[in-house]
Amino acid sequence: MDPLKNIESLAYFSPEIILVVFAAAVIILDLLVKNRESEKVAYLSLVGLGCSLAAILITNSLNGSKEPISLFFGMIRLDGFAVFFKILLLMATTATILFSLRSEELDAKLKGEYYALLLAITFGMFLMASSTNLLMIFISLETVSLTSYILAGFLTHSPRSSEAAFKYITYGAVASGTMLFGLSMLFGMAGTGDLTQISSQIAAVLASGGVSSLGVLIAITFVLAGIGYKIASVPFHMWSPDVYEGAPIPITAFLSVASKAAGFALFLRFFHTGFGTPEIMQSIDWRLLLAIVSALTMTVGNLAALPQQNVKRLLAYSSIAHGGYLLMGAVLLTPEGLAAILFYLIVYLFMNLGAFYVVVLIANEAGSEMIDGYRGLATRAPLVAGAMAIFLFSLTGIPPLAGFFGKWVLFYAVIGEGLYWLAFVGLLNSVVSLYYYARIVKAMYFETAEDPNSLSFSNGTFALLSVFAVPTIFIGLLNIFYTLSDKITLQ
Amino acid sequence: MLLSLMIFVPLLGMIVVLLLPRESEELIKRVTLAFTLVPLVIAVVLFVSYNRSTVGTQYVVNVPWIDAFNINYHIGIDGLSVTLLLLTALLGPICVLASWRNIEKGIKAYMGLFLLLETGMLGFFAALDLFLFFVFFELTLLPMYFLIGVWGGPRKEYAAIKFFLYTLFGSVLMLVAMIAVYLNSNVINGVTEGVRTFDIPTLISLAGTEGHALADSGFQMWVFLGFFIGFAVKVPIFPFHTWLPDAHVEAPTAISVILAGVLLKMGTYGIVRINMAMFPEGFAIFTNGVGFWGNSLALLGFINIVYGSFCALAQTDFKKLVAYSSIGHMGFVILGLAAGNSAGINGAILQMFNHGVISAMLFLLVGVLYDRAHHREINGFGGIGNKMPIYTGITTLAFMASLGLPGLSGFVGEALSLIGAFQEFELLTILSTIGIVVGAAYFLWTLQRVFLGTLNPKYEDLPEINKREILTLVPLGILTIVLGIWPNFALNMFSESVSNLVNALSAI
Amino acid sequence: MVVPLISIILLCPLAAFAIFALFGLAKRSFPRQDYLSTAAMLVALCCSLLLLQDVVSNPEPLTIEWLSLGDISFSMGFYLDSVTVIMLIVVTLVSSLVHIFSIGYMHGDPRYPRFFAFLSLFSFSMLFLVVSDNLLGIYIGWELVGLCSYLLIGFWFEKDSAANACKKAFLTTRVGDVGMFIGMMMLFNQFKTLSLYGTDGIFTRIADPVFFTGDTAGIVWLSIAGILIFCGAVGKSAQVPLHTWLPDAMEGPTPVSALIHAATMVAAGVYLVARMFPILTPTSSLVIAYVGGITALVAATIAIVRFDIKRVLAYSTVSQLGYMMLAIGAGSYVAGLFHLTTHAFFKALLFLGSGSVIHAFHAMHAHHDDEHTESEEHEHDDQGLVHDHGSEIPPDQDMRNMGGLRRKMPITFITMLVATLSISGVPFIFSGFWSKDAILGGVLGQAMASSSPHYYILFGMALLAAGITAFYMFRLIFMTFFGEPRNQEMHNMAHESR
Amino acid sequence: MEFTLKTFIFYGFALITIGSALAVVTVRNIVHAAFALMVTLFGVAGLYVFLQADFLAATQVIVYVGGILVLILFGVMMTSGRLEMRIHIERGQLLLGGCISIALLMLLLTVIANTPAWENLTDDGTQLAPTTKRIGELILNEKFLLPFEVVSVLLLVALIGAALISRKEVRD
Amino acid sequence: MSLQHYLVISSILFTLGIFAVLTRKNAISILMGIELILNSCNLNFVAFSRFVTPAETIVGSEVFRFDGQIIAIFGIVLAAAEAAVFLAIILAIYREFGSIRPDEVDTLKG
Repeated sequence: MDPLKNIESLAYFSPEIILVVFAAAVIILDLLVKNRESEKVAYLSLVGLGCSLAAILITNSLNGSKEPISLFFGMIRLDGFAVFFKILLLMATTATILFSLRSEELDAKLKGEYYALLLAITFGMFLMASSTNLLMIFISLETVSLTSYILAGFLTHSPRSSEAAFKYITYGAVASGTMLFGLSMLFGMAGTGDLTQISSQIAAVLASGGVSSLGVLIAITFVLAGIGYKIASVPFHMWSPDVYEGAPIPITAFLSVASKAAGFALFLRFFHTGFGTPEIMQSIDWRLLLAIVSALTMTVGNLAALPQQNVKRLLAYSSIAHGGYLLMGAVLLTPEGLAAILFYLIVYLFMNLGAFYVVVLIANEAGSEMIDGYRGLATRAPLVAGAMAIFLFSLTGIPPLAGFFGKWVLFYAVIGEGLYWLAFVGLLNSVVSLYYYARIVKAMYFETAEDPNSLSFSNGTFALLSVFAVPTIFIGLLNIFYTLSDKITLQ
Repeated sequence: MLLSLMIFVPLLGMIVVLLLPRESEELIKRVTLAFTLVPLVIAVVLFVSYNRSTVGTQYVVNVPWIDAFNINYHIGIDGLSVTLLLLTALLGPICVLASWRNIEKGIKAYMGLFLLLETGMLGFFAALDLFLFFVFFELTLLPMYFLIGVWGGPRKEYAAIKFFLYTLFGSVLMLVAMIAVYLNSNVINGVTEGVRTFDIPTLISLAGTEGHALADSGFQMWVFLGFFIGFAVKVPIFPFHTWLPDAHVEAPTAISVILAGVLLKMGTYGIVRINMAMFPEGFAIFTNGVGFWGNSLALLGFINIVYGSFCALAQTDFKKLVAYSSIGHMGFVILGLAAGNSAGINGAILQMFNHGVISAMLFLLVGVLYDRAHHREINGFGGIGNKMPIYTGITTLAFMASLGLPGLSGFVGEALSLIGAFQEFELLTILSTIGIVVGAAYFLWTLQRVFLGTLNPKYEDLPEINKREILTLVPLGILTIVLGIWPNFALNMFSESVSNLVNALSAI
Repeated sequence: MVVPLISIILLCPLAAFAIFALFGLAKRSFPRQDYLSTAAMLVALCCSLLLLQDVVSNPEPLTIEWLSLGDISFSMGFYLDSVTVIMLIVVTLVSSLVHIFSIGYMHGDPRYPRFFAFLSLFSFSMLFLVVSDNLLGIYIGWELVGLCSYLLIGFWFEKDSAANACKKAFLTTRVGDVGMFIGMMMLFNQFKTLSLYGTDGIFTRIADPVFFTGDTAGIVWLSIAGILIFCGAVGKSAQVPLHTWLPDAMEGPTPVSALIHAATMVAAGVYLVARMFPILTPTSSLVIAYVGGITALVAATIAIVRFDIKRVLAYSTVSQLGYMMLAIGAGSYVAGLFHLTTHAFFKALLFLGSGSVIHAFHAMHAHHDDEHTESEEHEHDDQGLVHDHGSEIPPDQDMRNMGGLRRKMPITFITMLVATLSISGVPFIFSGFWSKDAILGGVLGQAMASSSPHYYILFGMALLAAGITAFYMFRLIFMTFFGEPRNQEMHNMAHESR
Repeated sequence: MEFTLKTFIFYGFALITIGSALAVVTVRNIVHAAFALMVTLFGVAGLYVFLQADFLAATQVIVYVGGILVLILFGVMMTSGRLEMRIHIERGQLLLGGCISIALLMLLLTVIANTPAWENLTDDGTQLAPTTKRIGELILNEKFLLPFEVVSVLLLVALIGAALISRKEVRD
Repeated sequence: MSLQHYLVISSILFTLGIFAVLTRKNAISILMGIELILNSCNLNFVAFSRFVTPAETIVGSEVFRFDGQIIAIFGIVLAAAEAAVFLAIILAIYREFGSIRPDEVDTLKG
């Protein structure tokens, strides 16, 4: 189908429009309500997210043929892949807003701007998941990045939040600049910015000898700097521990899940649609490069996580490692690999957000982000400790928790392509990761607290906790989530 | 249906226990006991009603689970699994009874985790789908980790994480091998056709099909290794054994019982069920192949026997001694399995069951002593035979069974394993008999140091073993004697399945 | 009649033990365990005597399948020939006597019922060993008697020496047993069965000339298997080099020494080798004969220099067992078994007699033990009692404390003298002469027949050992019963057993 | 290539651009660096003119020189307490950075040299039409409407964010 | 004045930008380096637009080559936005730490 023109596209663009409208509405409402009632703003933004979800479902059903549609002259594309990520991102944002409502660290700061920024960044991520044009890719990435910088530095009275923002933007700006340079090179080689055409164009010039494979590889590497930065892959991961540690916990959770998911959406679309064709693969096998990056990413993430004392920082490294696992799937270019990534992202969403939620709760109640602060949690707050243990073991990949099934589909896909070495590295990393996750469990269960008073939480807290914990237990055991990804392809 | 009920009743029990109020400890214990008795009853029913004359699996349930990977909830029992199910189900209530008084904190969580553990173990022995098999295999890890880590001894954290890491390392290799098997399960003569499968019986028959990718001996060798290392950690086979003494020493009594009684058997069961049945070519490479690796499996068995026995001899911690003796005794299992003939395999399986019973007794006995004296230093006792005659009597029975005294069950398994192994590896088997002598040495020495000689004045008032403790020991003691006198009682459960296996192995 | 009789013989002692064990679990004991066990033994004795009339020359074994594993199976069964029945009678008779003796001897011991239970278990195991028709059954009985020996030697386990001795006994015999087990495995590997008799039995097949058609390799492994099986006997029958446990085993109560370590268990080794005679090749026979000869000589020489009355008897036992082995090694296994039977009686007699002597001194011993601790440095304490600290001989067993007892204990004296004359082989009226003569004759005959120098050497060793035997036995008699009392106080208190 | 006035001017612009950029990264005084940057930006604008991108050249001057550079100068003044605003440079880091940069440059030049598709594309002197109107159409009505709208959101976010972060917090 | 001239210039600018980021110990200098990088990218785009992309012809002889140019326009806008946020963060940093040297703003460590 030909790309739709601007006005025709608007209907399919409604989820994004709703987000922007609500972002504006949130800002306006913020001016109207008193400081005490700032929760209303949060609820409004939740409504916005809900409307957006409804719009996604409606537009999806509007498109009866389920064929991918190109919108706005091919700037973005609406397909199952994009829809999947949009829903995933909406869930992550919803969770983040709920976390923020309960986070004492953000309490004084909860202004309309905060929620507006969250809506805006979701908007940017939607675009990341659906961009099919080099310019759109860059703009959406920048939208997300800029908003992330602001959110990371949102606690202006906290030095470490500012520091996080500073490091984030320093690394981020260089990375995006590098990426833009790479994009310009690709643009110069292909003569077009349209991702769908780039593939055939580059293949043509490669075949005619107009471009050396080295040149394409360098360009890809430059682009990878930007995307790799977003998904925190080695060697563009340096920012992430500092930023994760410094940023407010809900934002850390958001960055580690949503930002990473959006990054992977972009990554997959860019590499699969743009450079995954057999013609290109013939001359440039960038997969080996990525496989090595993937192996390094998980190894570095896991090894660096081992000695950490700060749970937030530990989870930051853990999320680097998980990025590495996900990259394995991205290397493959097979439907199995794609399905594995999608499934893993669902699982990762629940278990990682759940873990961060517990971090929020403990930071609120026990006032500590350090592992020592988790001592004796099993007796002080048995349910929270139990949920945390579930999340952590799921992150490790222990059956019957969902994390295991996520890893299972990933390794299955990897081995299916014959990359035994990569699977081995990944699996050994899982074993290593057990050690540091278990340290938190050890503190919670095997050690006794200095302050034996039990912590009390509201029923809402437990409800939200179970929203994450229950899927973490059951997703893998149910049939439906495996078949879900059958419908989503990138070709 | 009966089988599924048996597997999931403990899980249901866990939920029930978790819903009970934390304060009503007696109620929790009773409920747990009830929920562990149900599987026992079912296991006995299965054991009795199992048709011993046929080879195939019985009580089969096969329903789709994860369609995307053609994973089924496929369970069923053959003679081997029903025997181990009985063992597991028997140890369940015994362990609950053994935990009755000496678990001081968090009884609710303890019992809940224990029930979860039992589901994992029962499911493992009944699973006939490779994926399900793996999931159940791993399902035992989590509860075990907590049970050791929370209720363990002074170095519990270290022991728990070591146990966890070792086993996880092994299962990771297993996972790779499992995926490889799955991926090759629809490749015949280089052509991919049909759907892939995890179904163990199907895979076994495919692996015997000429030209099938699974039947390729090079492939089988690697896959065999993957699975083998996974199971070897669990057994544990030297050099993957170092987690075991730590775990045993730190774990509470009942958990040691489960660990030695059932968890170690999971490793050897896996070797029989997967490695030998599915990869006979690979098995042949490591048992009667050529070159350096030719006899490696038997060699490992031998090392286990001798190393375990000598280490046990050097221990002064009662529990550690029993733990090392476990390593030694599992060596006989490996040796018997490596023989690959009917005497060897039957002996090995019988030894699995017997060791389950006997080591359970030993750990219970250690626990009884520890509860009274609060230490386990062998040299710190002496002469208590006079104070605790019944305890001494039962201990002597257990020791004698463990050191392979004829007339008690330990002998039959050991002897059959050795007789089988001798037909294949004469020298190694002869050398392995060192283990018998050393086994007698450390047990007798322990008996002497703890029970004989003059009474250590510290233990003037040592109370005799109580009724509840006797109740936990008597069923095991009876089994030890009955199986020693009439081993066919267990052997004819699985001898048909084994001869089937032997035929398959000898066809290579 | 055979099956019920054998069943009764086996079950009676077993039941006696089982009753003890069941009561034990309930933390009490059967009211009269002593009478129960003794009665069980007497019943077994009567049944054994009844069996005498059922013995046929070449009987079929009575078997049931014990284990079947597809291609292989193990059976359990009984085999009754004259040898078996003789052994049955010996065992039950000696055992009954020991039971009766123990009722008085062990009276007042805190673990009195347990003693009888263990005796019953021992008797059962021994009988099981004797009647089994296959190696596996023999091995099972074999190990069980080892266990009972362990339990009985360590009966007074509060004594560290007893605790050490029982462990030593079990371990040492275990070493031999492992050898036997390997031998069994070798035989199983060849014959795919462990049954000895019957159409598929090892003996039947080995007698088949087809089996050894010029196959020297076959002979070699059979020799090795024979020697390995003999290893078991080396352990149990205390042959050199595994003989060290037997003297230590005298730490057990004297009835135990009489029953197990003189009459029955140690003889089991001889019985085993005699049973396995058909598979012995010339090479293995020679090895057996040498081990037996060396044992006979070495043990006899050691016995000369001992002062502990029970140890002298123990070394004497070892020496006599060596004799029996020598006989079997020389091919005259009938002579060996004959000597076994005679030895069982006269050695039991000697042990019980010595027990009587020791019992007579026992009260003294208890009295002295209290003071003993304060004066450990002295060779002779103030009352002139010899305390040999080096070898830790209990004073009531030290012959240096005895002497002149023939007037005090005439009955004991006469019975022991008779037994001594018998063991020394005084011609014509004593059983020991006939059996020893048969052995010496057998060895000489073998030497002439095979014309190999080995058997001449062995014959010489046997003669020498016989001489030494007479010497140390009379030394024992003279030190104990003749001369002047070396310790007047103890002498005064001595009396006949009641 | 003919050495005409046009080429002379081109090389002049190129040299000014590169030279001033070099100054930006080497000068020790931050204000000097800022002014050097201004020169660079002008130089790039000049190059845009050579590429016949008239609207872009104007934008470059207005946005960069008029906006960003002023912003940077504000930043300099607000953060540097003293007039002597020296930039600290470590020798080791300088060396390392230099090596990396030179390697990078070599890599890029290799790529440029090894890309035949980019060779021999000289300015044919075709006079292109003025671009402003067409750019307006493209951005506001045609292909680039979506990016334009998205960028407006982005600018809004940047506006809010910058205000939020830089404002003085009243601590309570 | 071939394409390669422009490419070489932009490559040098890019490299100098990277060099500044790597060596300068002042947040604002780093920002300047980033601006250099972005300028080099824009120059690339415009140059490619001029030489490589196919021309679109509207109404007779008027010839336009646009895509790259418009990307460059957006590039400039994004650079401006980024600079604004960057400077805002620099101000915040200066307020909290009294310094804008990256090596002094480094309290978060593993």
